[in-house]
Amino acid sequence: MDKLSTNQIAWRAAQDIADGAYVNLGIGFPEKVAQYQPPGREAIFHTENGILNFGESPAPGEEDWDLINAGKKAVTLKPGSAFFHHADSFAMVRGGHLDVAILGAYEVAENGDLANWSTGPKGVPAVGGAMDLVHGAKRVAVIMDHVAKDGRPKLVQRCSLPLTGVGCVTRIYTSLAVIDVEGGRFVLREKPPALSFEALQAATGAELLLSGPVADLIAPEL
Amino acid sequence: MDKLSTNQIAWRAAQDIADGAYVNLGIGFPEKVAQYQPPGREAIFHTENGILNFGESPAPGEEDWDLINAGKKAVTLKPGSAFFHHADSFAMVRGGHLDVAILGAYEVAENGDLANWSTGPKGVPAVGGAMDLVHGAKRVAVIMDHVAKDGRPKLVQRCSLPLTGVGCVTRIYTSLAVIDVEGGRFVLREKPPALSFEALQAATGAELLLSGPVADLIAPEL
Amino acid sequence: MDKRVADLAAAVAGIEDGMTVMIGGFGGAGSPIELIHALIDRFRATGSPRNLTVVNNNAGNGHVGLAALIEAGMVRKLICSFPRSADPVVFTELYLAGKIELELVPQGTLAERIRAGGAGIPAFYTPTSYGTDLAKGKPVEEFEGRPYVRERWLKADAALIKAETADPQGNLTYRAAARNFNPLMCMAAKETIVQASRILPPGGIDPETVVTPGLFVRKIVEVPHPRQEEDLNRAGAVYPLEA
Amino acid sequence: MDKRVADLAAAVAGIEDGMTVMIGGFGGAGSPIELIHALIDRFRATGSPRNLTVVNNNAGNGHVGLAALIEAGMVRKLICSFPRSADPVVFTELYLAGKIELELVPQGTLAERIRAGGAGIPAFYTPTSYGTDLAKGKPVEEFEGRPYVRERWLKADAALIKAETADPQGNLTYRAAARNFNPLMCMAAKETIVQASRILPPGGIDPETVVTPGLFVRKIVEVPHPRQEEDLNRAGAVYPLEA
Repeated sequence: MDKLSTNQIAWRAAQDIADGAYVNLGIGFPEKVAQYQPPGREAIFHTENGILNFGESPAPGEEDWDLINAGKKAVTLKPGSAFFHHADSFAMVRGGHLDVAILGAYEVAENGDLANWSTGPKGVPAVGGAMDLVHGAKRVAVIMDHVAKDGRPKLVQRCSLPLTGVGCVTRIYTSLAVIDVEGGRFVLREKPPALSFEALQAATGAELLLSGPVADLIAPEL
Repeated sequence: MDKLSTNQIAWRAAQDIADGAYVNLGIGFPEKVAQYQPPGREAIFHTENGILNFGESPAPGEEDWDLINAGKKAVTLKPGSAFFHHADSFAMVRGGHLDVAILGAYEVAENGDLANWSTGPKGVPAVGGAMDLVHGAKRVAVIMDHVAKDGRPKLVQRCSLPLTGVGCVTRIYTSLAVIDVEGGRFVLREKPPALSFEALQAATGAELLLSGPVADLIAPEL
Repeated sequence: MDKRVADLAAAVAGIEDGMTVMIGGFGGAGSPIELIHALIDRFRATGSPRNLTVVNNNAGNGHVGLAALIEAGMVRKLICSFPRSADPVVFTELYLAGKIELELVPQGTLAERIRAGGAGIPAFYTPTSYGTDLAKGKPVEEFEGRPYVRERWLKADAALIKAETADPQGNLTYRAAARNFNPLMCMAAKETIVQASRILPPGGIDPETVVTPGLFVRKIVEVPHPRQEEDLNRAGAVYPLEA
Repeated sequence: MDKRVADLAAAVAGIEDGMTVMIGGFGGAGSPIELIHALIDRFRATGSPRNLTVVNNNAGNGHVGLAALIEAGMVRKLICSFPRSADPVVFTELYLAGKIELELVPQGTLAERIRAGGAGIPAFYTPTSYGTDLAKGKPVEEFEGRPYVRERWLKADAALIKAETADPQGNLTYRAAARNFNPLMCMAAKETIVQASRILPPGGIDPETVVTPGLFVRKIVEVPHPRQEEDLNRAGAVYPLEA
C-alpha cells in the first residue's frame, strides 16, 4: 500500500522545516510534525496561547495545566523558552515572524484558498487562531489525507466550505502527494512511485500540473 | 505682590490631585508639581519613557542615567514601581488610564485648544509626547504664567500658534487665576483677593465668565 | 495606595446587570475560578448580575467557572474565538436552543481588539479573516496591494483576572501560560478585579518583571490556593465547590 | 540555535546603503553606542552604509552615538518625536542647512506605529495629533462621535538594540528605563541586531521575565561594559572613543 499514514505525512512535512525555524503547528494532526524533526535540526515551536520553545508532553501525572499548548494539551519547556500574552503572541503570527505554520484542512483549492474551520452552518462554530495563522506565517502548509473519508477530493478547484483564508496555502502534504500552489494551480512535486499520475489525478479535484521532475514520495515505517 | 510664583502655581495645581491618582507631569515647569503633594495623599507618577511610580531626583553623583524621566532627568524608584516599553506606556496615556496630565502652554484658548509644542516654523520642531497626553488623560490641566514675558495674553480666544490638541484643556492654573474651560468659555474659579476682576480680565485675551463664587487664590510662601 | 479588598464578594460587588465582563484564561489556564464562583454566589443570593456579555477565548468546560456562569443563566452573549472543547455541553445546548448569543472572533483579532480597547485605538486593520464569513459587513481596505479588514476595539465594564503575585499597588505577574489574555483584559476594563495567589508587600515584585503595571488594576483579593479549571473538570467537579 | 556573532563588525555587516534603521533608546538610556560606532567605523573604512533613514525618539546628543552617525554624514532622514535636547547641535545645524530630512511624529504614535509594523497591523486610528499640523494629509474618521487620525505602520530593514541580558536564542531583558523603544523595534525590523551586556547560557533567563522573545532577534553580540551616552556626553566624549 503506497498511501502514507498520518505519521508518515507528518514525517514528510517535518523534513522541510529548516534548522532554527520558528514553527506553529495546528491543533490535532499537525502536532505530530514535532515528533519527526530531522536529526541535527532544531525547530522552535510557538503556540498561540503564549509560549515559545516548548517541548514534548510530560509523563502522565506530571502535567501542569498552566503549561499547555493551543490544543490544551500539557507540554514542557525547553531551555530558552519565553512566556508572553496573547497580543504579543499574535503579533508574532500576524507580523510575519513565524517561518512555517502547518495546518489541517477540510479543503484546499488550487488558488491557495483554505477551508479548515467550519463544515457549515450546523453546530457550534469555532475558529481559534487559524484565520490569523494563514495570513501571518511566511509559509503556510497543509497536511491532510488526500481524499475525505467518503472518498471525495479535498484538493479542489474552489472550496465549497467556509473559507479560513484566501490564497494562503503554498504547499500541501497528503497521503498521496506533495503539491505546491503556484500561480493559482496545483503543481505536483512528489508522489509514491507505485502510484500512477492518472490515479493520483483521479483522486484530485483539480488539475495537477507537472513542472519539473516529480520525486518519489517515500517515508520510513513509523 | 499678588502674582503667584512658579512654585506657588505648582503648589496650587498639586492641591487638586486626589489620593491615589495616576499623574503625568510635562517636562520642565510641570515637574515641580510633584514636590507639593498634600500630606496624606499619594499620587503615582507616570513618565512616557516607561516608569510608573518613580520618585524624587537622586543626590548629585548618585544618578543612574538608565533611570530617567521624559525630561531626561535622573529619578529614583518608589516601592511598587514598574518598567514597561513605550507602546505600553502610551497605551496607558491614550487608553485613558491617567487621571491627570499637567502641561505647560504657550497659549490656551477658551475652547480648550492648547498650543505648547511649537512657536512657529523657525528652528527645529519637537513634539515629544504632548499630543498623546492631551487626548489621553482623563483630565488635562495647564500651569503657566498668566501672560507671556512680553505681556501678551496666553489665555486667548483662538490660538495663534500651532495646536497641540483640540478642545483638550479643562483647567488652567496661572500666576493670577484658576480657570476652567466649560462649554467653550473660560470660567473664573479663583483669583488673588487683592486683584480686581477688571485687572484680571484686562490681562486675559478672552472673556472670563463668572459662574458661581470666585474663591481666593492664596498659596503659602514657597 | 492599597487596592486590596476584604474578600471575593467585595471584589465582584460592582458587577451589575447588563455589563460586559472580560474573563481571563485560555481553557483552564488563567481562569479566575474563585472570582467567577463569587459572582455566581451573588446571583444565586440576589438574582443579579444577569444579562452579562462575557468575553473569553472559550465557552467554558464542564460545570465550573465560565461554564457554571453560563449554566446559571447569567450570560446573554459570549464573545469568543473557540467555543468548542472537551466538554462545552452547557454552552452548546444553550446555543443550539437559541438561548445564548455568540460573536465569533478570530483569536488574534480578539486579542488585538482587547489590546486596542486598552490602548485607546478605536480601530485597526488586520489581514485576518479577509474573504471569510467572519469579515462580512466589515470595511476592507488595501495597503501596499494587500487587502485588510477593519476591526474595532473591545472594552468592558469589568474584567476578572487570575494572577500569580500582586502587590498592593496592583502590579501583577502571572504563571506560565496562564498569562494569555489576562494582561490585555486588565487594560481594557473600567474595573479590573484580580485574584492573586500571593499578595506581596510594596516593592515585593521586581519592577523589571512586572507584567501588568498597577495602573490597570482596581481591586485585588488574595486567593492563596486557587483551583485550576482543568484539574476540577478532570475530577468531575460541579459548582458550587466544596470548600 | 545560536544567534551570537563574533564581534560588533559582524553584527552590523548586513546594513546597506539606503536602508531604514531603527535605533533603540530614549535620550541616552538604551542607546546602543557600540553598535552605532561599529557602523560608523565601517563607513569610515568603506564609505558605506550611507543615505540611511534612522528611526529614534531623538536626534542624538553631543558627538557620540546617533549624533556621531549623523555627523559622519550617513543619515539622509530622521524619523523622531523630539529632535531637541541639551546638545543636539549636530542635527540642528544640518537640519537648518536643509541637509537632513525630518519626519516629526508624536511619541506615542511613533511607538504605536513601530509596534504595528511588528504586529502586522498596516494602519490604526489614534486621537493623537487630530486638528494639528502633524495630521495634515492624513485620513480622519469619527468613531463614537470622536475624531481620529489614521496612522500607518513603520518597519525597518534593521534595528540596533541595547539589551541587558540575552541568551543564545535571542531572548532579551533590558535595564530600567533603557527598555523604552527597544522591544518594539526588535519586532519591526527584518534584521534585529542586539548588543547585550551579558549573554547567559540557554535557560539562563527565566521564561517569565523575558521581555523580548528570541523570535524577534537575528544577531547578538556581547558588549560587557557598554558605554552610556549620557555619561559620555557629560565627559565631553567624541567619536571615536578611546578603548
